[in-house]
Amino acid sequence: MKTTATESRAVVGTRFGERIRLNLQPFYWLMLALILLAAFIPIVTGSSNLREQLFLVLMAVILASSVNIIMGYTGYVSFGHIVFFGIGGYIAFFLMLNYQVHLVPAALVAGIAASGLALLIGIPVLRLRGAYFALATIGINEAVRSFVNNFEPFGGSVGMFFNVQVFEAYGGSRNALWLAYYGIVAVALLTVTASYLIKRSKFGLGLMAIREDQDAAQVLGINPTRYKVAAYTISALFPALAGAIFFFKNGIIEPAPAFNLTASIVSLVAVMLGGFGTVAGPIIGGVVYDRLREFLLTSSIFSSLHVAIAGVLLLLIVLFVPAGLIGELRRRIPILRRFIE
Amino acid sequence: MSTLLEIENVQSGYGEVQILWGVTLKMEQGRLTCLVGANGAGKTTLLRTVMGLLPAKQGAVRFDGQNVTKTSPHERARAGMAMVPEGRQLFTDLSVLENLEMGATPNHARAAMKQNLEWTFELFPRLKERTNQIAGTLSGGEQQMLAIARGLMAQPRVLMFDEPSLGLSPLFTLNLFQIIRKLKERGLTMLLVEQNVQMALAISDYAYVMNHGKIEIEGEARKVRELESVRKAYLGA
Amino acid sequence: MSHKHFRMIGLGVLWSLLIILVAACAAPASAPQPAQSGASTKPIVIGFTASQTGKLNVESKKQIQGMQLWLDDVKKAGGIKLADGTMVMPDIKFYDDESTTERVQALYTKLINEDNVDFLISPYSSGLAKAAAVVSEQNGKVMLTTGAADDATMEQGFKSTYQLYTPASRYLAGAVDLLGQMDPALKKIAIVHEKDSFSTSVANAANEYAKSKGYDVVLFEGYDTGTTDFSPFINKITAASPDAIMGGGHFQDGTTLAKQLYEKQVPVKFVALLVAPPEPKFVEIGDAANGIIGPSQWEPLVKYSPESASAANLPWYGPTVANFVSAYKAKYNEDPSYHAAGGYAAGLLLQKAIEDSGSLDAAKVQAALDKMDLLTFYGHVKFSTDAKTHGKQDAHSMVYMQWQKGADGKFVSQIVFPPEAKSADAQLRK
Amino acid sequence: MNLEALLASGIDGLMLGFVYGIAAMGLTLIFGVMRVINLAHGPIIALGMFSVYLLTNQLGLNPYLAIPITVLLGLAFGMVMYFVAVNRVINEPELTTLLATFAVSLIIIGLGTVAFTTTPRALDVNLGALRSGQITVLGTKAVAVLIAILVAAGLYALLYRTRVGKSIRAVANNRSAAEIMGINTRGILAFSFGLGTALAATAGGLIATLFAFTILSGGTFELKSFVIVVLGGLGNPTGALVGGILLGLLEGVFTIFIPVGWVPVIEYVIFVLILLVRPNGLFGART
Repeated sequence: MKTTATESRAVVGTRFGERIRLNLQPFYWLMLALILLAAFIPIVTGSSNLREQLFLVLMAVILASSVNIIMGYTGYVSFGHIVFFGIGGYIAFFLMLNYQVHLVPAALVAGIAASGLALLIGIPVLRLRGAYFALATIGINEAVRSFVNNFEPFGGSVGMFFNVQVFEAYGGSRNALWLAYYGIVAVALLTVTASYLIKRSKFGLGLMAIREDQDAAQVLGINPTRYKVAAYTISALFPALAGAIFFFKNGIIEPAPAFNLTASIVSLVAVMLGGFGTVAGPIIGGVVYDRLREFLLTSSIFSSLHVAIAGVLLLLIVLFVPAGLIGELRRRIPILRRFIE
Repeated sequence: MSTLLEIENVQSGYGEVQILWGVTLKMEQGRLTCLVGANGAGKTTLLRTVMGLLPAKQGAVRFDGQNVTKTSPHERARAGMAMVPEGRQLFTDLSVLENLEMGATPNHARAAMKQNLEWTFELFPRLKERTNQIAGTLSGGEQQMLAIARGLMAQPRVLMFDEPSLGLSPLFTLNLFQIIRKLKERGLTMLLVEQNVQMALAISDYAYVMNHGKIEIEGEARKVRELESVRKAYLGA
Repeated sequence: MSHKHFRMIGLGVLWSLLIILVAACAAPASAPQPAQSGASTKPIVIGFTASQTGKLNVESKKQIQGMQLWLDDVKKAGGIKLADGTMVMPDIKFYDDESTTERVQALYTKLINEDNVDFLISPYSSGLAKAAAVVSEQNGKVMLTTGAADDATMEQGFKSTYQLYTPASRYLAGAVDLLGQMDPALKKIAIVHEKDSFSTSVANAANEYAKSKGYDVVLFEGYDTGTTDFSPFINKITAASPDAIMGGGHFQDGTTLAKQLYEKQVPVKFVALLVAPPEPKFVEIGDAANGIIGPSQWEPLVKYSPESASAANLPWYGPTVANFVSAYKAKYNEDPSYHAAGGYAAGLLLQKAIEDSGSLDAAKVQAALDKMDLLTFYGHVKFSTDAKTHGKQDAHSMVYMQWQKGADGKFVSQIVFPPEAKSADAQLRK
Repeated sequence: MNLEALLASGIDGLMLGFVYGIAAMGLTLIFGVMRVINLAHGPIIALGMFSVYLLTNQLGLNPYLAIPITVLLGLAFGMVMYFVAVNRVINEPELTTLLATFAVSLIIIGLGTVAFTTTPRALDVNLGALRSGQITVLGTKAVAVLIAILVAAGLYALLYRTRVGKSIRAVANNRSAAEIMGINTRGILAFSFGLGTALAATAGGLIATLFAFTILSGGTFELKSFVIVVLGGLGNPTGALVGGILLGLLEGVFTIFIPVGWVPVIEYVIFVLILLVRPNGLFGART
């Protein structure tokens, strides 16, 4: 019975969004402004500490928002979405290390390659539904991880690393880290914009129709395969860009951290925390989860118990606020549905 | 004659969509009551609410003098309420015998399973031939028999049928009504929700006519059958 | 209880937890270090991240214990004395990095900028250390790496990063030498290793070294990190009929590999595995531990002493081996492993560099570290000053331990190589 | 190619496959009954390992006596976990139950790391071995296979011969019909969940008698269980046992043919291909 209730709510929400489409513009600009404002603080203050923290926050936002496109809008739980983060990281790193390609083109190539791969694997894999799809994405991530672990051009299990000299081309490692930060800010803005535009477009409506009832969507003239594959391809681009920047910044890439299944699950958690299928949800979820984790990690009170505490918090949220922070807000204060997408 | 099952001013629905708007209904011990009405009138919703599969937003369901409104379906089943649900809802992966065993879940039914099985097989000799067949592979008519047999295995004090003739061939439908009549002769209290209004009214003692989530007409089945409005709306005359 | 009640209680718990968290956030996140006020004491902070959770938790924990013992000793001595007479009172500050690289750079940035640490120690493991080095180098902080043995990491042009561990390339070289010394007739080696960064580097180096010494490497393969059952792989090893097996990876796979080699009665004369054998817990596998050799950065039975220092014409610094071992045992009630010794040594060498330079200035301490060439309980330490490999450990050598069954039937970890350090003769497996 | 090594590895793989199978049966049983993928599966396997380890080392029990106790502990743990973490969201979309069980796995791993650290433990169990050339059949492995067969047979008997087992199948098949038959479906769901975790814990206990382990060791077996469950068909316990044996056999045989580092690549590629080609498992039972 609960399911029906949520579904009907979601449908109501969509219809609602459709009706008042034009009033929603300010929300997007507000979101963008907030992200930019936050992003400017370290630039103005020059605090590298804040910069590093925001880097992680923005990365969490990117990963959550991109997985939300395939999971929240389309209803396909991609458990191994981190595979695109790793692939992006590896391809960019390979180009930067061996061909001295600059970060920006290297990241773009990596992003396109990851999207291309998503296109290729998406066609067969997106035929699967529900748990089968989720399991398949885990399998893909593990297959790629173990493959890279044996693939010598990518350094195999040893991975690849930069000589400090590499950063000299960017004006030293200090400038390189700033560049990485600008990069992640740009990718974050791009991701949020894409997430917003998709949600508001006819394409997004089609995706949500597929989420509610794939067969009915087909009857309405939507080609589910084309829609799903397109969503999957787009959602693969952003993690790949983030991966390229992240591993550039680290100066080292190894298979285990690049294809870390736990990181994949963390981005699902962020989506759930903020609100499944909304634009603002993954952003809020990413911010809250990342800050909470760091707080627990660095707090002396919780010291080594932080993993368990994160588990307890997550469980309470899943059990009692299953719609996520944004979802719950929208449910409780209907007027907000006008403003928060 | 005493009232066995009493539904009082029940309101219910799915999520935010309300379907029943205050339904009151009584079933007397040992009698066959039927509930008829157009598609979407709320008959199935009523049965689901009576059985507890849907919570009643308002009103009460009393069984044998006990208020069962807040109890779960399985508790109601154990108290002696049984239902042959719409679309049969068999355990399609289980064998015929296992389906019947599952029907006999309430304690009193479990104790009497052997005898009940015997007379059920007497009633449905076809099922006896197919004891170990997987239920999902039975024909439609056989599946309906199994659904009824499974309901009987609970040795219920009241048995509710939800559209039992749906999708059956005319021959099977006839057979079905004969079986219901036999059960009535055995003194089983039954509620029959049917689209085949003609036949339902013909074998029932008492009838309710439902429309738009409310009871519109009630009375002795014989009399209801004579009503002009009923004849027009449901009997095609 | 009705659902509603349950929900209320749940929400109550959730909100109160959140409120506690927010309140805790609002409170000063890190309690200020107790000021060691006094005219001539100056507090400094040494920062690092540690793998308190995640797969590297054991090794990392031992390392912290070692460091904590060093801290106790310094405090007992009243601090580190500078040239101008001020006493420097160190303290440590660390965060959990969960054994993953994700947060390492952010945490090191936080340590440097927010916690204002003066010196850095690396996280455990080479991958994490490399990511941390990018940040510490950028901020001109001196960082000592311990628990990070990779060669390549230290060949990336670092200026202020110093490696305490003998590099991975030399982990198994001694084992090859030892094999030759024990029985020159044994020529066939199977090198099997975990397919992770560290073990692969070690195995690659061992492979080259063994070949250069005229050995026949009959099998050279890496297994996946998640491998739990080696039985089929052992059949493959057996089929290659090696005389010796070298490799392994970390504790868990090493332990299982040793156990299964024993169970399958693989007829090899010599088994040397990374990381696992020197851990005291290794002996839980019982008879399977017998004769297993492990390269170790340090062992309680090492024979470094002020005398051996003067014999080698090196300065000696810090506690003796016996003092360290007994102090560690007194504090933690267990034998120190090499990770613990590495932790203590990291503090000790930093202390020495501060004393030598007489200053807390990064550049001066760096210069002192560049010049450092001494013997401690941990062994000989000298850092490369070559531009390409700056900071890489040049002098420290591995010792090789072997589990041997004593007369009382109990297992003892003996040092069997190099000859000048050995506490017992190495034994071939039967 | 060394035929003897191949045969020996085939036997080794086969024996391990039984243990894999038991672990996967737990995962697939829970999925089959309530469509929940239990992400705490791995940590529960690890808890099974520690249960046997602690009962053996702290209370001095024989490890094989510790296994039945572990079964009961696993059952109790699963039922509690069901009511605490799953019951409330059982009708929510898949993702919700995934996250609920993931939260439980964080809690187990978090507390487990604090309590046990990640120091590997090993049980020193030695039951001798049968040997013939390169072929070795360890006593401990043979016993593990035997227990695995007993557990599988027990599960089969439970599901097909007892009323509660039939009720589990009925609930899996049609939950609301089961409820109106008078079956306490919540109770049955909780029991099935407990049964699934008991199987996982048992597998963990058996693994503890064979290999060294830490609180994190369950992760590998969780991933393998996913592969096996897909091989055997999601929700099909018998298929899981066969899938487990198959996977063990594949691992054993492939190890001889190709560099051992490539074995997981092959494994996961097969996994994805089977999902694509035969999503209902190799034996293509039911949907």
